[in-house]
Amino acid sequence: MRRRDFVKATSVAAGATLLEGCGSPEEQFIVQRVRQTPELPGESGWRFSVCRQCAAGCGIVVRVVDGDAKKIEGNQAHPVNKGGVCALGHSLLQELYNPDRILQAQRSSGNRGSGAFEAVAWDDAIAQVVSAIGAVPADRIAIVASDRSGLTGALWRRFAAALGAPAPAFLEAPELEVERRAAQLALGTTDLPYFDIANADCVLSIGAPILDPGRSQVHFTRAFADMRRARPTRRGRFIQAEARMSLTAANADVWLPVRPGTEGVLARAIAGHILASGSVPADAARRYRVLFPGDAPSTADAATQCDVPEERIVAVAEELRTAERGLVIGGGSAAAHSNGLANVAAALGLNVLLGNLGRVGGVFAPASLGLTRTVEPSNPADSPIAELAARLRGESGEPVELLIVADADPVHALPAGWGIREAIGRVQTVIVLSSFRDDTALQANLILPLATELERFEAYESPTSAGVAALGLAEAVVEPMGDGQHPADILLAVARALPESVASRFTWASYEALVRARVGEDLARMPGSAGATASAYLSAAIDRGGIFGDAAAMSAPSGPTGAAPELPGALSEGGPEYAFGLLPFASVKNGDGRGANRPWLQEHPDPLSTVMWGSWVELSPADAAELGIHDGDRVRVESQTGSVETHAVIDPAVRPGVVSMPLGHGYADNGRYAQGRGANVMALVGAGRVDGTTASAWAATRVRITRVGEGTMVRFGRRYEGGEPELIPVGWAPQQTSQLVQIRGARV
Amino acid sequence: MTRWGMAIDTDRCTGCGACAVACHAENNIQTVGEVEAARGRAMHWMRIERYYEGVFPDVKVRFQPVLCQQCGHAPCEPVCPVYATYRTPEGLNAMVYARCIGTRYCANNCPYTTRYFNWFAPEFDAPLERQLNPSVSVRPAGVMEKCTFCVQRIQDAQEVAAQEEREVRDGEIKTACSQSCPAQAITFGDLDDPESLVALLARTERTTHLLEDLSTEPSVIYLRGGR
Amino acid sequence: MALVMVGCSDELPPPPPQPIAFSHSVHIENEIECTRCHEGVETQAQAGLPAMAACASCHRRQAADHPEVVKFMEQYANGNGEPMVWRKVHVIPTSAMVHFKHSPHVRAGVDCATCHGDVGSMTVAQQVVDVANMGWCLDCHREQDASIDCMTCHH
Amino acid sequence: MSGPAASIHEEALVRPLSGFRPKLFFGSLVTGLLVAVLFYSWGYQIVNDIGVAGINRPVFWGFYIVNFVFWIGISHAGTLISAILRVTQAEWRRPVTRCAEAITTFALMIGGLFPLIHLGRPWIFWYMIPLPNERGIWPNFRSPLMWDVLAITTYLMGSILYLLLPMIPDFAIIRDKRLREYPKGLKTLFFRVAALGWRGTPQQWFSLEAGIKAMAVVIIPVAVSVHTIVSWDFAMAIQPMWHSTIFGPYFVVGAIYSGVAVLMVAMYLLRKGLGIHEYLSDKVFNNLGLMFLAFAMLWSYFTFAEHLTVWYGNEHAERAVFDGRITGEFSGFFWTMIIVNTVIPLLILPWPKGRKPLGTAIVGLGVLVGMWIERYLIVVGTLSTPRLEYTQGFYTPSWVEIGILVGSVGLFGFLYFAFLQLAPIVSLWEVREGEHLTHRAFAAEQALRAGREGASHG
Amino acid sequence: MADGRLHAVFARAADARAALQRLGQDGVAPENVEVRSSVPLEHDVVPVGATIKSRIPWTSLAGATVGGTAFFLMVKLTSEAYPLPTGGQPIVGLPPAGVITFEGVAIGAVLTTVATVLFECGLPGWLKKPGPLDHHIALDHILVSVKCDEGASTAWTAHAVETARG
Repeated sequence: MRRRDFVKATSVAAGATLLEGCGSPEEQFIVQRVRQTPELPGESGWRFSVCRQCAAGCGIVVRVVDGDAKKIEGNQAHPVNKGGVCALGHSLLQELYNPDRILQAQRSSGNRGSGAFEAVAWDDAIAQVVSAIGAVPADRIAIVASDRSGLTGALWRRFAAALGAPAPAFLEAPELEVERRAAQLALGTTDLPYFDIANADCVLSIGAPILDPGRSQVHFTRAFADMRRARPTRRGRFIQAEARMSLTAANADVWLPVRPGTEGVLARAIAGHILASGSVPADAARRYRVLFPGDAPSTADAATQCDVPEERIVAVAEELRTAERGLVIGGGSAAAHSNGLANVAAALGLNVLLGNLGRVGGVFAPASLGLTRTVEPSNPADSPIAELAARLRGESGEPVELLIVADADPVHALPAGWGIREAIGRVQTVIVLSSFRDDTALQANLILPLATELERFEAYESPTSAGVAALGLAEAVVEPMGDGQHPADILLAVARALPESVASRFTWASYEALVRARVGEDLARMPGSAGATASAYLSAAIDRGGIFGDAAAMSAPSGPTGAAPELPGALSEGGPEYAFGLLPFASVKNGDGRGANRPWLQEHPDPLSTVMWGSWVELSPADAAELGIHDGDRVRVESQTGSVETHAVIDPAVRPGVVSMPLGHGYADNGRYAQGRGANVMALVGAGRVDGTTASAWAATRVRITRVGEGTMVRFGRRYEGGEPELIPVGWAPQQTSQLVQIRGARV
Repeated sequence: MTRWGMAIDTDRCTGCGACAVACHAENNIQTVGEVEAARGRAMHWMRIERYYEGVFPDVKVRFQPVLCQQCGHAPCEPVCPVYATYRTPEGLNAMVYARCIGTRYCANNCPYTTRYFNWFAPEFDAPLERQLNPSVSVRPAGVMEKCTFCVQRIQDAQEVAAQEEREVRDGEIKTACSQSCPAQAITFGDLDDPESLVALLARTERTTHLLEDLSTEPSVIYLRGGR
Repeated sequence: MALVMVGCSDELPPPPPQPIAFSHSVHIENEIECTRCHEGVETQAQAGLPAMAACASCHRRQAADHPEVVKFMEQYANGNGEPMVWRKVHVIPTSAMVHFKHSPHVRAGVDCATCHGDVGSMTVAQQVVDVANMGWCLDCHREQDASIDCMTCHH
Repeated sequence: MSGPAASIHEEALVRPLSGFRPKLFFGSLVTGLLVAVLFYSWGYQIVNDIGVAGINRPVFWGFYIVNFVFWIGISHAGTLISAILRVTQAEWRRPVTRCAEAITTFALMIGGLFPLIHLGRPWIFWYMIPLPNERGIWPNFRSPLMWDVLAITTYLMGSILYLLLPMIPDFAIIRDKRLREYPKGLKTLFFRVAALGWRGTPQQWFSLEAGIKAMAVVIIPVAVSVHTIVSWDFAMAIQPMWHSTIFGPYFVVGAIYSGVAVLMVAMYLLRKGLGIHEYLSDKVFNNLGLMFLAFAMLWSYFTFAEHLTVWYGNEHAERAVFDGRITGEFSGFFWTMIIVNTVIPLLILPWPKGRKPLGTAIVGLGVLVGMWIERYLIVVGTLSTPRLEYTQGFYTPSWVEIGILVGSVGLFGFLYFAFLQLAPIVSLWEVREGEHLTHRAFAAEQALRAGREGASHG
Repeated sequence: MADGRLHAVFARAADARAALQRLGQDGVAPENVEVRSSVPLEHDVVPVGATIKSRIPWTSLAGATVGGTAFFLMVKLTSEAYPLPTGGQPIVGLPPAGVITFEGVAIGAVLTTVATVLFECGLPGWLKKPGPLDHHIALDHILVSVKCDEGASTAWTAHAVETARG
């Protein structure tokens, strides 16, 4: 009996009326599909695909029932994720079936930026792009794209070159540029090297957020777990030197909460200690001196500068030195200070001293199939995104009259100090390839929706994170929901409609044709291709989810190539009235914002703060007490650049004087689950750049915090009240006990 | 006999929470929205509990994945007045939604607080409902729910094995959480099969249970960290 | 309240109206096996319907001038890929939260007619057994020594 | 012309049964509105799902179960007290039993409503009833909730019969009166039917009194079992500060304590409202006040014992709940409870002057509030502090829950006002019997004296 | 009298007793005499020759036994007739069965007690007509009514009652 009948029954108080509800069971239907499908009705089909939710490019398997995608699991064969999937990857299904997803091309109706759009036919939209490109001088076109290292990125480079436009700018995590540059200096690799964490015995991470999302969370999580538990006789140790208690730091065996911007000093002091111990081979020491000719600071100096006890620095240095397989990695917020390049170079340089280049549990050169070689024009230089921002602001270079943004949200992701949000309004025509009305799409004249990776042919080569080359290769898993296409297919369609000079350089019928052609051309270089025809090789690859290189091909990086910049003190924006250093971070909740419009992720508690459905700022108990802020209060966070309001989380693991806020919140629209929820931390970040690079120094902003009033913060776990003992329900490592352990929490 | 069990290696677990989202996707768990979540009604059959230990700078974080412990002596079972929750012959702590009248007594009596209640009927904004797993019921309002050890996967694997006229192999069944775990911290299997990986892990000296002193005899085993 | 319990299981619903007057008996007379169309019945939860293309492949020639076949072919050819939507004859209400699987029943040797009646002699498929009656399911499960664990079906 | 015991005061008792009584009408109206609030709130909850209540995870039980325990506690006012008094043949019970038993019956009805209100799917509550069915399923008799269902059904049935049985002769008295005064009135017909054709023959009296005695004996253990079982709803759960052996007697004592409290308040109001000082005399208040005092001390003792063991044992999870009460989130509630349940009664009730009607009524009102708080502390205090601290929660009632609480008080008042208009609130025949006994005793004494005097003179 | 009964009203129990004794001496059968009062009277204010007894504690005990047994059987046997899989745990253990049996005992005792009272009192007896002097009972008088078959005896009985009252 259903509720309505019950209401009726209780109101009439007569048993006879109850019978009505039973007579007609709810009607149900059986749908007879038109054509045969590989699966029977109701049968589960498992299809390979490639996750494109972050740059890692994990291999996934999708369960499809009656044409609908139901569940995402990891492809065991894919070397990046080895069967694992992260939270963001699972939620891809909620992008596919998102109620607010754009399914048809949209043209701005009314004022741009007002959010008013009307649907246009797909062919009309392509024609509009073509005419927009024809209407402006080629040097006044600007392109922002994603997939810097992949085939799509290469296609954009080729496209820009064919048009005669400036090279495209690629939107990626800004510290990656710093890390690449540092790796080039310290290790001599052209791209990010591969760190064999799984086989290391002691890993020192200078700020590298390997277990946090954004890099290759699944791969490194597995490597981290294997480092600890996959070997019967040894359990690797992980030491994290980072100002913030990130997810990585939370899992580390040792956490060194250094003062932000002094990570390089720590690394140099450790290097000094190791060198002084005399156990470093002369050759390694000599190579290290190429990188850092000067003398290293003493551990005592470092202790003062980093605000970490000297004996702990010495202990870490000793542990690293004596470990059979020591490994040092660096990046993250350490790379995002004005001295970030020096910080990371100092960290990576330690590997030279440890002599682990090309050794098991050490550092390896990046591996790639090199498919982009012939797609790229001869000059592969990209426009730094900072340069593009300057063009948009009209401060340098040619002004921008046509801006094409492909699968990226620069308005949301770039520092407010760069002024993109204001400048984009002055661009005549903005064309955005996006499936959601994110902050950039809202400014568009024309939005061309994208197909999710489940609805399109996908080929994506993971950057170096797996150590071996890995090209995920998959056909569409489900029927497309709308008109959206792969960005490369949109590019090819536009290019074909452009004048002959451009069109002739894009002869591929589709992205799929391009990939098949490239693999065919390079078949001899492909792993395991001996004796196979191109089509057989490709179909075998698609049947296992991609082309995967083997570990035997891993090679050692060459070593230091030049002197790193000596360590300047970190500069930060904001005078003494801005009392706190601000550290933005990516939470597994929303990632960089990609997960913002997915209910699963919005309701997913952040692992540390346990906040759901909104943004927050993490404060130390001492600072909170001084400011009179209680957990959950609404606070205003102000920098020289901007100001936002959010909720305060009091967290005993926050370094006093440092606050941190998650990325990916505070969208103007971006769908019903994201709209107006939380605040965008990038609105606070200033224009500063990392010295020696063009990357944003996003960790160099100082803020002040004032209490606004009481607030209701949505939390899953218990709030931290300070001073109370927390009962840990089962024993953990250091206590070596299975008894109940009662631990005193921090005092406020 | 079969007794399904799970081993969770807390030394491998990094608290990333992929398991929790995998569980949402597999089991049609509703997302309740900001307002309801603020009232403490968010549902995560699998949750990662976070505990702080110590004072800055010597503060440590401990992650503890907590799901229904599928107790051998489940406190939730005897208190249900209508037999909506009981122990199955395969050692699962079953929850029969159709039978549940919503006294919420079982949830009160669960020392692990792993039972979740449907305060309102779930809503899936179209076309999100196309993702719903057809093998799992969408629970109506007024009904208790909790981790089932992905019973639909167990049944599917048993069905396939029966069609192929063989026994279910160890490792053939993976719960959604264990499948997705990037750290491979979760192992699922038959505790009564001495050859199974989970039984092997259960015999190690790292084995411990959550709130052991309550003698609920959980089927979930935690492997504690350390060397 | 006792009234409710008695009241529900009285009468079986009449056969629902279908888009095409499909006759099982004609197909059985022409010696088409049940499993040829209901392919999933031995391996899947759902017995399933054949794709319209499968029907069309025969009916291009067979009984092509039968008015109902004409109706079907019209929908197949000019329906813009719209599927044919049939009404379920045997309905277990979703509120029961039951996940019925055909394959284990077929494997256990349960005759189709046990639940579906002698469909082969029906021109219009009609419910002859109240499949939504849990007691009916249970009686058979007990007789056959099949699982009577609630979670086997309700999950 | 009037009989020996049908005193002039009886008029005050019979008066509400006929004609228009503004006080009663007004009271019924106000409480009737509150009843509307109750059913509106409940209906709103059924239509919009249980989520409109403020309960959440981990506080799965809130106001509804608090109210349930509270009302079941209140129900120990009557049947148990009157049964104890009847069994012990306390003469001063005679004016008290009826109004106390009525409290029991109505409070039980309301209390029994709350488990239904608190269900997530109340439309299938009959799954709890052991009806043979084709589904092959059966209620789980291991569940304390099933014990509750049975115990409350038994107690309610017993209480209703225990209330009605002694009312039959009274209905007959009124019937006989009204048949002469208003032979055709509708109410007359009601009393004719209600009196079941009682004639008052010696055999009938004999059977009735035997029956009442037997029921009094049966009902005492039932009443004890009811609240014990209610306490077992909690004590069977392994939650901190619920899992306690003391809970059975603790709850029974608390129930009687709140029962006496509500009786004091009700008697005070009846005495004032109906002007029946002769029946609900100061002596009655004094005697009940002594009983009240005894239970105040007993309850305080149990409360102390309960908390002392927890404090001394210092088990972590229990200690968390304990701290929440003593110094934490719930300390305001806890100390209010201690003041109104222990401090005030022990300050006022020991003094004869304190046991005057007004004094006991004020104490009673306080104890009612205090006992409600006690249940709130037990239910919410424990649930919001589960063993895994990560899942700690909080609870704020919604308007629906508050509406239902207020409405339940209204329903109680409404039923009571209706009862006042349908039956004499003091048992006429029992009071008369008491007076007869007094007369008889007096006569016997006179005769004895006379005999002695005769003997001494002779 | 029209209905063939004679009614007499007494204010004091002693008077009523005297009248009853007189009636008894005069050989009026006890079943023809009805005594009615609004309070229970002493045990000797009964028609001479009438026996007053109740089976109450015994029927209550019997009811209790039956109720307890029934509930115990319901729990033990019926729940075994519905054998739900419980993973080897008892469907109902003995202690819960005890609790339920106890309630059965109580419910049986209560119901049989009330049933016995109603049966012994001949209730409900709505069909019996009220007499003209019934309102005296309401005033706490004692009514003695005697059934009179013939005219002669009627006059004789009236005399007897008069005498007693005098």
